[in-house]
Amino acid sequence: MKTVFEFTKGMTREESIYCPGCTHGIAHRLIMEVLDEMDLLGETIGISPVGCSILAHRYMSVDMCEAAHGRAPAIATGIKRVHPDCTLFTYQGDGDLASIGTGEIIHAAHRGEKFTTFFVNNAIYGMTGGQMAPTTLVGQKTTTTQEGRSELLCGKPLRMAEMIATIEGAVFVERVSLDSPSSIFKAKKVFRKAIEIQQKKLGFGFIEILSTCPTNWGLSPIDSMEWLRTHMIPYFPLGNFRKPGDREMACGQEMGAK
Amino acid sequence: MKTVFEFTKGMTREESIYCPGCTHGIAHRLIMEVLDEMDLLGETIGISPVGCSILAHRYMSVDMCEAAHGRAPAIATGIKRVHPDCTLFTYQGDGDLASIGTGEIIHAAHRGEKFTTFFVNNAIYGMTGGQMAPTTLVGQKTTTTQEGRSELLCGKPLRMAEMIATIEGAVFVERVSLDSPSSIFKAKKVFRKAIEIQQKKLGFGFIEILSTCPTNWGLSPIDSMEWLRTHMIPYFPLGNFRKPGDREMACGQEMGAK
Amino acid sequence: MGRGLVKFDDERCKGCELCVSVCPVKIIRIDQTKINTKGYHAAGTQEIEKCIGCGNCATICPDGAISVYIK
Amino acid sequence: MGRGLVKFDDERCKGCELCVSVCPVKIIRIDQTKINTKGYHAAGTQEIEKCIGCGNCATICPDGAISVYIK
Amino acid sequence: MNEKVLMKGNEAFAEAAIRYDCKYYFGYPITPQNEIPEYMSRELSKADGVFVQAESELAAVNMAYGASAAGGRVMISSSSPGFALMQEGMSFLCSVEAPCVIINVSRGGPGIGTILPGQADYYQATRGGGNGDYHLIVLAPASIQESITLIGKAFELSDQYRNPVLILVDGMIGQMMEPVILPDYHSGKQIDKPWALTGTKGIRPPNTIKSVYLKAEELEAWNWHLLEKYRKIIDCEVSYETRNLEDAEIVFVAYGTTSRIIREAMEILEADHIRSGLIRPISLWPYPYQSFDEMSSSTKAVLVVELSQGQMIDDVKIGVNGRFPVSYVGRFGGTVISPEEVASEAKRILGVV
Amino acid sequence: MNEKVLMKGNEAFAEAAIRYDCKYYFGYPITPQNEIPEYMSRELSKADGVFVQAESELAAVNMAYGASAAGGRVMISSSSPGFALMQEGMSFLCSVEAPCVIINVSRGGPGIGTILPGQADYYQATRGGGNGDYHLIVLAPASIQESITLIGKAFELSDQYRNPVLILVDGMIGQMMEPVILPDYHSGKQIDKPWALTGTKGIRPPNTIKSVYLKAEELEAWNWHLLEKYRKIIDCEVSYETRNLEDAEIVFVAYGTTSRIIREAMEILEADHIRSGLIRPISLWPYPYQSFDEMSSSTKAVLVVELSQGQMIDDVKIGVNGRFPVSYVGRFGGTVISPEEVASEAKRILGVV
Amino acid sequence: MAMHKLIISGFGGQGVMMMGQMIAYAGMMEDKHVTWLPAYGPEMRGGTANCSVIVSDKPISSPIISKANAVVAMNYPSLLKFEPLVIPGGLLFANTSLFEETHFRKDLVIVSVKANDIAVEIKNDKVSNMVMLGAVLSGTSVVSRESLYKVMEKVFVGAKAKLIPLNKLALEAGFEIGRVACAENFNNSDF
Amino acid sequence: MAMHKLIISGFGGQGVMMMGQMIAYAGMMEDKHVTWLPAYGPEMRGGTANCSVIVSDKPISSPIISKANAVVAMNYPSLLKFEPLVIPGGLLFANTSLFEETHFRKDLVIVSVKANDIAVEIKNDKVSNMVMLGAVLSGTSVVSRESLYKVMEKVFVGAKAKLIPLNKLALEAGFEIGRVACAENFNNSDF
Ligand SMILES: Cc1ncc(C[n+]2csc(CCOP(=O)(O)OP(=O)(O)O)c2C)c(N)n1
Ligand SMILES: Cc1ncc(C[n+]2csc(CCOP(=O)(O)OP(=O)(O)O)c2C)c(N)n1
Ligand code: SF4
Ligand code: SF4
Ligand code: SF4
Ligand code: SF4
Ligand code: SF4
Ligand code: SF4
Ligand SMILES: [Mg+2]
Ligand SMILES: [Mg+2]
Repeated sequence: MKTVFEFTKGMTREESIYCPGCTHGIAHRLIMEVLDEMDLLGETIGISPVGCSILAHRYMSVDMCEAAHGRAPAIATGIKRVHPDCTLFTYQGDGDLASIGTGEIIHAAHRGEKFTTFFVNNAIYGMTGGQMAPTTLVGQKTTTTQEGRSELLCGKPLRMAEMIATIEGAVFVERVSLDSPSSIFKAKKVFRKAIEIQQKKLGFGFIEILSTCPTNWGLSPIDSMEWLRTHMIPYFPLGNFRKPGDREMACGQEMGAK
Repeated sequence: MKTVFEFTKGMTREESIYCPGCTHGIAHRLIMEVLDEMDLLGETIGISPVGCSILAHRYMSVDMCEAAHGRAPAIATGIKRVHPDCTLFTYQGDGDLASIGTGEIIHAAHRGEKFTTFFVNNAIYGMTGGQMAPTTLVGQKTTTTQEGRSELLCGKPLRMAEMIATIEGAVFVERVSLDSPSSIFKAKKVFRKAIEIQQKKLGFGFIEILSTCPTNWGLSPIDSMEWLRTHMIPYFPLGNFRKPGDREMACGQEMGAK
Repeated sequence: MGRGLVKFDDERCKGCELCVSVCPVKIIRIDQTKINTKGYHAAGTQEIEKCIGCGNCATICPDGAISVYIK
Repeated sequence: MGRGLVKFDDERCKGCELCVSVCPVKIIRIDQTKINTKGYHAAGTQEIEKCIGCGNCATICPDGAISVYIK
Repeated sequence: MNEKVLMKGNEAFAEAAIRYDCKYYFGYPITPQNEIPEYMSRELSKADGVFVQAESELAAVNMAYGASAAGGRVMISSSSPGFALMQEGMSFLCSVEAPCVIINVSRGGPGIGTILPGQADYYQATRGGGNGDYHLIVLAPASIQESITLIGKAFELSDQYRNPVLILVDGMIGQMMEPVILPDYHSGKQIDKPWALTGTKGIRPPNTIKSVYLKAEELEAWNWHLLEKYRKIIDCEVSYETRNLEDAEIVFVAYGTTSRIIREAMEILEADHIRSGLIRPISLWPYPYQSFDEMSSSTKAVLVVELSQGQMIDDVKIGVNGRFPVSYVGRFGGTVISPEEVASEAKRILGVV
Repeated sequence: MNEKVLMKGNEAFAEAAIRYDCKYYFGYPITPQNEIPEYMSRELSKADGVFVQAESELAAVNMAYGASAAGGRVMISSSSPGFALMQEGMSFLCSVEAPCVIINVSRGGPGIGTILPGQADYYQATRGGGNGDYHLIVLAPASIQESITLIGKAFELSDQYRNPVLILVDGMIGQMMEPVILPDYHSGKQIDKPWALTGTKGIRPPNTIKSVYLKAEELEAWNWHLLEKYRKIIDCEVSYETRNLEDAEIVFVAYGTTSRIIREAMEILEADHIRSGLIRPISLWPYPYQSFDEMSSSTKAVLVVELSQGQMIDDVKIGVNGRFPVSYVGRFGGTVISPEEVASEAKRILGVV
Repeated sequence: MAMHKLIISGFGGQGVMMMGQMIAYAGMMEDKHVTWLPAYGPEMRGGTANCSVIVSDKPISSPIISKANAVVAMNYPSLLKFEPLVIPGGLLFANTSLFEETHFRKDLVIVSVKANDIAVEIKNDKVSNMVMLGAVLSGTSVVSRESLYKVMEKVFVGAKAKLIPLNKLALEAGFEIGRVACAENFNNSDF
Repeated sequence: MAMHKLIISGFGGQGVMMMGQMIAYAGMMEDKHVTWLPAYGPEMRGGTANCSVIVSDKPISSPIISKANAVVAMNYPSLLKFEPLVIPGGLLFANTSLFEETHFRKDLVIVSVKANDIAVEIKNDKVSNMVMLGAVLSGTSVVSRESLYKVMEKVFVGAKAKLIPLNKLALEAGFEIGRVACAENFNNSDF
């Protein structure tokens, strides 16, 4: 009998408090599968954010610490100085990373910190009950945009991957999605690549993971996956935005020429 | 007798405490000239930063307030809500805007705030005595990079204009320089355009102004201008990065296609 | 195509139905009669003999409730 | 080209020499003999009749110490 | 008078602010106060106001500063760690004399802690973590109704003294529903703000709002100005409630949520023929030190009850000034003390077991 | 013993830290402490350490947390408003028990204020602006030499109690040069940190460093653990210096810079045959309340001298507990009080004019 | 005694918050002191919801309930969580549409209500909460049926007004069940 | 009295900080209590620099000088700023290479030193600060010449050691000027 799929030993057996169908569980598992397959569990340190995944350390079977809201990249910076050879990741939501923690993530990229950030973009503040995030789509209803996000009042959503890709120190930037088994397979490959690049100490790695929040979107898990495909992906295009060896400054120079 | 140049009444007659040859004085004057010529002095509110230009309000003859270090864009956001029709600007250094105030500037752009930011990039922390800024060039000596900024330890400098230009709400983004009379003329035109765009309430306007800090660079004012030309401009290319009417998302979409 | 074997851990299942939606042979159902201690109706297979062992269900399960084998 | 007239406000001048460096007809010098109350040697013109009134000097002066007119 | 309505604390705070003519609200989500920004995002624009969701608490407090500097009536709110991030802002607001009302719906700490109720932000509120000499006016209501009243007062004091005013409540008051009577619309007293940034319109010299003073003498003079203001506030704005001080054997000192629990504890003691009294500070700064002068010679002990490890006890000791023994009982970390626990601690102290 | 050297305060702090085996420093520029990061940027790598210039004070304190969580010996430094921005971080560090040494080279406030010396960060240091119940150990040296000693002690206490330790000095001590004797290299005592994040190496279960406690009971239990630690620190780590308490008519209470000025004031008074004494708290938390028990019946008054509007006076009142009249004199906003001013205030209080 | 302490719990979407609020609202209309407190906390993740309601003749100190006179469990996880909080001799309202009537504590008065089944009978699954509410009213007399009808008129306004008859029907059905269940072994007036 | 309070001021680049530090260093070597405090503050903008030095037999309370025994003004703006701080009868060392010897306070002992001119004579403009330092030593005897030479040997090490003779020369020159200037109207020993 061949094993097609067994729950990775990178995860504890602790049952999660996530809502039914929440993709945080998938993202967690993929990271830990990759680390397990690369035999890095014993070398890994992770940081859970303030957000629904605040208890990620309960589920992931590696050394971990909690971060104050938004500060995980600064904490990672400190950890990497002490253990330059460890495998280090932050796991952050869109409120945590793209709002309160903007400065920390930009400057981790700026310094070319040698760790990997898994950025879970579910277009909403999950933990606090569904407020607008910087990645909330125009028209999307949240508890602080009850008529739908207005471009006039709140602007258009931030595309973090694109922004981070303008920073020299961010050597690997890619956006993936978790909406289907095939997307999940692709995502896992990207995760693996990011960890490999970290091992080579080339610079900062950033993976934006399009995710769902069935509870605060007010949709069933299945409908949430569909909404992700039909609404999020068109605005947040999947793909690689930066990889080692890309011409310096993919974006700016070109525009500077105008 | 025709007047070619007289000191604008947009400036007070207060003598500045800037070091000899510091371009802050030029930047101040240009802004106030534009506002004066557009007859906006009575409608304008400005915000001085924490940095050498902390006393900008002493020199500029308009209503102004001080900001805590880095927070000017948030303050401007508050002011604009109370006076949506005023002409509003922040004036910020590279430590203020590109380091501690990263979150505030990114999110002012994200919301598409209807004010104008003058970003004085002199590649150093002037006021505190010459520490490395996020825009300090690789190899540049500062009091915290006494052997010159190391790419390995500190990354490559942040290009703020390029980064801000990836944000939808930033409808006008341009980089200018103050190194010569002709650059100064060009800069002034750009300042004017930015204020006009603000008046049309199209979104956030961002002008990066390449500047000097003779004192902390350890160069004469004249040599500083030369250094700006030969070292800064090659890394921080001048030009427009975003203007109203540009295709949505100048940078990201293209890359997303990869 | 081989013959798949799928095991569900009822206690971990939250009845989200994501596995249901991705099974190419549509053999997964939520069992409305079973209820686990967390209060959820758990997923399970009908006609397991149709399973092709593709692993889709386990891949998308957010709660690690599924294991897949090929006999 | 018209004939320029340049006025320096000695008290505002900080002797930075930027004006010196941009005058196309090279008529601006720092006067090492004068010293203002801030302790700086102030700039001034020699051979003012050569001034073309281009305004370069005033444009680059960070301290608003220069006015330029054309007669 | 308006009709009694059943409202959630947080929503009542928001609605009260609107009725007291708050026009600008800036906030960042944090439990247990999210209903405030949510309510404001929905209702403030209907009252001609503006809601902005800030990118962080730092941004929120600085947006508030901007709107205040521009002459607007502003409120912000947060919960414990979010308020911690505003400490530089608090010092700054005080230094530039920017009026502003802040609500801290506090939780159990330290660090991230829990979102359940706590009173361990007393130091944070009354001593602050900003730099330099400054004071927030701090008001601590014990019910939703009182919160409404104090929010109105907060806007008034804030404008009058040009100083931020903090309303310190906890998650319990923020989350619960109680029947309340709301004030009328436009209940807010307005005053002129000639110092505000409006643009000169060419008719007055520029207004400058500044915090930096390069010369020590200037800064000291400015500090004297502030100190005189603080002294005036101390003279005029102390507020507190007392019960049964005349013949109490033991006097409880408690504010907010805890003071409600004390009332039940007092009943338990009364049933056991033990006379107890209560001092309930309403203004935490300025602190009602003088309330302790009202204590009688029948009193044998003072018992401070807090949902913290004992923070207000400092002020109680200063107020009591050695005249009575002072002790403390409390629970913390999101747990709420019961009236029974309080009563039995009182009995222990009095030696009646 | 090493040779006497002439060193600037800030540089001596940095060099001392290196010699006590500090290996990680994170900082953001702010006057009057810039020589610390500058020195560290130059010298720390030579001692096998790492310097990182953080993008902000928020980032700095969180980098420190990361390095500390990873088992490193860490120092950060800032000045008043920069430290205000670290308040959330301080509460967090205490909640997760992360050792760390922080230096606040304080300035005149509030707000941006001035970079000249001030002692108005006493509340900020001892009461904090973070949320919840937590305490920093706070040490206040009065000279560069004492700073060096206390930095060494700070690292030890910090590791021993797993708690941040704050060194509170002001711009004067940070900027001046005085002759000092430095400790030897590797003077830092090291202890095991089995709790640190290192990667499990497959040989132990994962370590978790956490601040959040979803359940009130868990958080309360954790708070009890912390409270017991704080009580132990209060029992063991109080430190202070006294002078002439036996026969002083007036007792000064002052720390840091101000205590130096008092010594001169005491000489002036002595010349006028007025006996004065001094209590100089060295640990500001835990506060040396017991020092006031050493006062004698000859004492008529206690005079607190601060470069603030009077902040430590709270603790003095708590310590004195009504036994003597307590008053305050001070200057603030960057001005430094003179010995003459202190002496004449003392005379005024004693009624000798 | 004149202090009712109720915990009402179930899945999100079952209308448990609404039940609690209606009781509190009715209490207010009867000029009683009332408090309502939602469970707020991370336990919201996972979709369970609950609230605590106190209705009393005298001012209420804390709205937090550590010992409840009655608990309503609209689903099984709620039963597990809140049954232990009922005082001995207190009431347990169990929605036995969703779980078996087994293993209940022996020292409680059990009111078993097949709320969903009854709601379906009335032709609307959505009103299962009203069925249960009816049972709670007759079981505890925390507030009167009349007050609750008044509340309905305040709550269901505009387009929703047409829902009143349906809701009344549901409430009546539940009330009857509660009455019967409590009749023998429980005396309302001393609760 | 045994407490010397000096303020030394000039342009950045004139070596005024160094002058102050050398005095403090020499004081330390004489086992005196010493403090040195740079002007730190926004007044740094504009290129002026100054420091305060105290050398004393007993512990020094505050290094801040509000009343100076002596002020060194290496340029004109410094003169304007610090002349007012000298105590009546105190010393003013004025670098009259850079400004005219007019308008000085009448109640001070003026030591006029053309420091730059003399330095140029010694063939190195850079040592104008050493010239002035020499004058200060003879004018105030704050520390001995011998101590200062020892300091030089500690400070100018390695490649810089070859600068010692030049600096000594400059110091001597200044010392002589100070001696002459102070000879008649000033008694060092009671300063
Ligand atoms: C300083 C601070 N501000 C605010 C909060 C409240 N808070 C907790 S989680 C969160 C955001 C959660 O959203 P996101 O980061 O998108 O994560 P998600 O829950 O969606 O996975 C916020 C604002 C906090 N804990 N600390
Ligand atoms: C919270 C806080 N952190 C740090 C400082 C110290 N500080 C003052 S100005 C400044 C940076 C100045 O650099 P920049 O913004 O580039 O302006 P410049 O002086 O170069 O014009 C810093 C870090 C401060 N005042 N407040
Ligand atoms: S609230 Fe949203 S993000 Fe959080 S656990 Fe539930 S579904 Fe997931
Ligand atoms: S330090 Fe630099 S930026 Fe500041 S005033 Fe001087 S030259 Fe200008
Ligand atoms: S392994 Fe594939 S075929 Fe078998 S149950 Fe799962 S999804 Fe269906
Ligand atoms: S995906 Fe997993 S949790 Fe969801 S229903 Fe299927 S087995 Fe259950
Ligand atoms: S106006 Fe032109 S020509 Fe005349 S002095 Fe100035 S720079 Fe020279
Ligand atoms: S540019 Fe202005 S300040 Fe500089 S030397 Fe010329 S006149 Fe003087
Ligand atoms: Mg999110
Ligand atoms: Mg700069």
